[in-house]
Amino acid sequence: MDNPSPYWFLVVFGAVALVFPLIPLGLARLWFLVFSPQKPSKEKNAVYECGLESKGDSWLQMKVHYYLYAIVFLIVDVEAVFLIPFAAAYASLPIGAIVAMLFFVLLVAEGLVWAWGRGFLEWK
Amino acid sequence: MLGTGILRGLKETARNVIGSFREKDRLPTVMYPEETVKTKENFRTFPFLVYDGDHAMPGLRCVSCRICEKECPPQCIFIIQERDENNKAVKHPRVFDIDFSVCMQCGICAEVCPFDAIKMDNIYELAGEDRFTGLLVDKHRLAKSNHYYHQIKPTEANEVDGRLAEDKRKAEEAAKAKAAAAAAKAAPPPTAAT
Amino acid sequence: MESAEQLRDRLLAAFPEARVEVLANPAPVAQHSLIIGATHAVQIATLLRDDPDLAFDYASNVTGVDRPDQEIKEKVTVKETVDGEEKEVTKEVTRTEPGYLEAVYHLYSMAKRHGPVILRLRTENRTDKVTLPSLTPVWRSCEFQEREIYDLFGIVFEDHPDLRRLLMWDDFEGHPMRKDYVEPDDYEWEPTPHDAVLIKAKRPADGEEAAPLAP
Amino acid sequence: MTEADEKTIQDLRRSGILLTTLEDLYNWGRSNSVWPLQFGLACCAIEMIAASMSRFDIARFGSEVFRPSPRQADLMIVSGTVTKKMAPQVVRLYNQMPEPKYVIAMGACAISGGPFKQGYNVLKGIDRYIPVDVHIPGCPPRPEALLNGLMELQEKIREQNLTGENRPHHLRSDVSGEFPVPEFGACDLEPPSNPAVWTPPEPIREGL
Amino acid sequence: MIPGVSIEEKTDPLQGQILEVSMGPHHPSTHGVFRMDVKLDGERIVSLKPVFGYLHRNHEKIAEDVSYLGSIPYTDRLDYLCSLTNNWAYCLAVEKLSGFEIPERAEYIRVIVGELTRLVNHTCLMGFFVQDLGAMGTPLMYAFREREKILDLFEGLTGARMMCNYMRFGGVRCDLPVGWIDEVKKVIAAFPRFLDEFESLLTQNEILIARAQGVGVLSKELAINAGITGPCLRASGVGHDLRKVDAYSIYSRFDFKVPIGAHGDCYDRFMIRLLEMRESLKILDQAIAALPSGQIIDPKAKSRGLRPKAGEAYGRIEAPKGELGFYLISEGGPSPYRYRVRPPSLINLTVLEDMCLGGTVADAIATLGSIDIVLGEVDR
Repeated sequence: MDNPSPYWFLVVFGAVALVFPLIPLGLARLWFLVFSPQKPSKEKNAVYECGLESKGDSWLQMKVHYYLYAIVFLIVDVEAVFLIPFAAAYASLPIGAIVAMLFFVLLVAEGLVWAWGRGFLEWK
Repeated sequence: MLGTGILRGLKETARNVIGSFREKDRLPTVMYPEETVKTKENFRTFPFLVYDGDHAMPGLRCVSCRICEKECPPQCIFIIQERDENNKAVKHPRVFDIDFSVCMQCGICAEVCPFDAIKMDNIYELAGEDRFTGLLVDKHRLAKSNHYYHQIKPTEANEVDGRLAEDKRKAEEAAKAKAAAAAAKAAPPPTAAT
Repeated sequence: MESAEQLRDRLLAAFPEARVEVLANPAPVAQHSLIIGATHAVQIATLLRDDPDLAFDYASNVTGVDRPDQEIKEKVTVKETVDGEEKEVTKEVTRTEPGYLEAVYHLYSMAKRHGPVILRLRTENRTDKVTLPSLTPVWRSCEFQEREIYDLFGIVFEDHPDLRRLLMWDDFEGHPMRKDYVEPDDYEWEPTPHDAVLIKAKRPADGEEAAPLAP
Repeated sequence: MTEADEKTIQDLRRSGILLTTLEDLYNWGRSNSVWPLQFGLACCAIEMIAASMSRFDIARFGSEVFRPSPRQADLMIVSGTVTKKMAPQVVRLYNQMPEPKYVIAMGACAISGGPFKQGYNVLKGIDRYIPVDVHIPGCPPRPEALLNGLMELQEKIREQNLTGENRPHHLRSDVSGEFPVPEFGACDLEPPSNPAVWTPPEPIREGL
Repeated sequence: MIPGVSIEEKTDPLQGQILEVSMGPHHPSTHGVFRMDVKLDGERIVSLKPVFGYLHRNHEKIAEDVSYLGSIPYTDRLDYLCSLTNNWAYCLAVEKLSGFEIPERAEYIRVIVGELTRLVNHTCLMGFFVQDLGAMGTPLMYAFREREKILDLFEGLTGARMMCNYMRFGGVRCDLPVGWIDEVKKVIAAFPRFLDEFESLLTQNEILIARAQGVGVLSKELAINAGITGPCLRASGVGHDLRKVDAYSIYSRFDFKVPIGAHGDCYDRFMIRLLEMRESLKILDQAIAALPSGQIIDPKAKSRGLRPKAGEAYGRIEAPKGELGFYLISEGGPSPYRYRVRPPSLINLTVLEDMCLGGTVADAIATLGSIDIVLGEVDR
């Protein structure tokens, strides 16, 4: 391995990223097996509702109005994903690229301002 | 302008942070096991039986009149009077139990006791594991000397001792007066008889 | 502030066939109360609240009181023919007075700042006829207090917005604040029992015999 | 762990070398970070809050994090009167706590019903349904008494051993940590007490 | 009902279903074991039914078995944040029942400790209220630091921090220890500085203003009709303070003002308590200045074995939470025939649903915090 291929560091990072969480989980699993056994039971896993027996289930339909928040969040989140590579390399980019990205950001911002104006974000 | 209120609040917390290095008042923490808060003299927790002299049982002031047992609101005092061999009541409690797990530390027993036999202590480190025997305190554990009473509550103890001495003196005078009167009554009949 | 008698006359003037009596209170504070019949209670209450110069707009306290049946020993002089001739004889007669449940209302006026008018509503007896008209439609502050009286004494209040047990759990039976209520005894470990607790400690839990008493 | 070993460990520790066993490390970690459940019932709860405030500072014992949900708590401080209407909730909360869990009965009411013992709606002590580790008498006990009780509990945790016969029940697979939740009966809880936990000695009746 | 918020089951799926949840006995923000069965439409509250009884300790049944003197320590445990005003209300009722006169010095001592208790209660409340709004810990730490100073005074005088058991029928149990009054003067002198700090920390805070103003509004008519008393009533604009209305004890000798709010929302209730503490400080200054010497208990008064003649009496005082009343019926026996406590916290909760309907869950927590309930008094 006189000249390691440039992608070798990805493999090392992947291995370390994998091993670091697995060691404590493995130790915890070992600890459960040797010392303190897991004893799940119906009473222990009962739904906690302020000490009472919870009647009725919490899986129910929420108001449809809340999907608007999801959509606005989705748009801004996807925009952030596009911005990350741009932010990493924008120093070496020509001015045209910056203007294009500015145009993209303003477009999404305008959408957000419109939603805010129309009162979609009012918590009715 | 938005935010001035929060800034003013931050100024207050900053004043407290910096002040805690300078003013004693802003750093009130008492490091419990090493240093403890000096409890006031009147502070009361659980009752204890006072005994004079240095032997607990003979010197016990309690004459088991059971007034405190009747007056105790949660009824956590239990007294059985001592009876000597021919079943005559003796002014001494054979059993004097207080259930510390029920006692509400109100001090009414010390207030109503006519013989100043039960006073309020200021011990509070009684955490334990067993409830049944650990917190049912019998008279041997309850009895503490008058000297101890003077240590924990000097002013109250002196006042109580003053009152007891006063009563003893009055009792002796009354006894002397009665003895003198009896002697006077006994003296005249022989003169009248001759 | 008018005295109880003036108030009674005013109420009788307004409702001639209602039952309004004054119950004297011998305590030094002399807060006399008015016994109100159940039929006209709500109208009397609305009159007390809406009358401009009475203006009792604030029901401060609503209390339940349990009066069990009482045996009253009376000396009764009775004419009896004792072996042939007529003779006055005073005889001991024990008459049991029927018990009742009572709801006591203390009314104050915030507008005129004057003192308590005490209304007493009584049920016929303690067993089946225990209903009283609820004054919650007149004063909202009676809502929880009437629910508590229903829970602890058992007075059923008609047209109370939501008459449920306030303090005890819903399927609790019996009314604990009554004088003849016997509470469950879980008195096994009683290291300091005397008088009241001793009686309860010695009482055999339903079925099993008394706690073993050492001689 | 003979006397000599103890002395050598002390000397080594003084010179900066720390020798310990897995058990000591395990118990040292657990005993110094006992997270109490935020569970205030009555007057003793105010003294518990006062103990967590700046003057008595329960944070110096590692317990200032009062967890609202039983899932993240390992100590339940029963501070206040447990009434019969509240008892099923207390036992259900105890069951929902993860396994190494301890109970401090703070105040006369939690130990034995205290001054309200003769009430028809008052449970005469929480140790009728759940095992109690430390009793703190007082009505209410001073905040220092609560800290003293907490130190007593920490001492008890440090002495628990990891293996062997008398290891604590959270390390044994045969002992379940849950206790049956009482139901509301006609005038009392059904069952009035849990015989597995509540074993009172013979009542003293001598001389009655 | 609030327009737009309907309770019957929603048929239109777009509107979502009603979630029934109980903010139950064990809840971080219910000031003890108080339960609210709440129906939620999204985050809006559609119905709120309070459930009581989790701390029902049968105080009134026990009081019928215990002697009159024996009930005094039980009154400490009613509203366990202000034990001395509970004692005062009970002793006032028994004094009305049996007609004892209270010597001057005892009246002044009662006013001093009563107003100190009001300071303790209001500091505790402001700490808990702001903690309910999310200010985790800091204001509560400052509030409890001041409370500890006053508890040290109570410990020096009565022997216990929280359960003082200090007042007797016809006066007080023991006289002021040597040097106690100077300590009180020191604490009172330092108190305005704490109030200024607390005021500048909180009252202008934008978050508190946004969370508390306009939340849980209580109208004046509903407040009077529902029997609301204390700071909650005065925040709605009704100037009803028993210290002025009944002028019981010797409150007529002190000049102090009664702060009255305008909007009846959470912010007003919070500010009213802040202003009331300043008034209490004024009363304390005047009471300490005019403290006479002399007897501390009416010599005719019996505390042990008291058997008042048959009769009944209703005594009420302005406790920090509202009008605390004791209604005693005596048949001449050693213990009262009927012993009733008029709990201000329970009756102030009558309007909790009216204030919270239509608001969000967080506003309900803020409203409950501003009403200031203590479960020992609610459930008795």
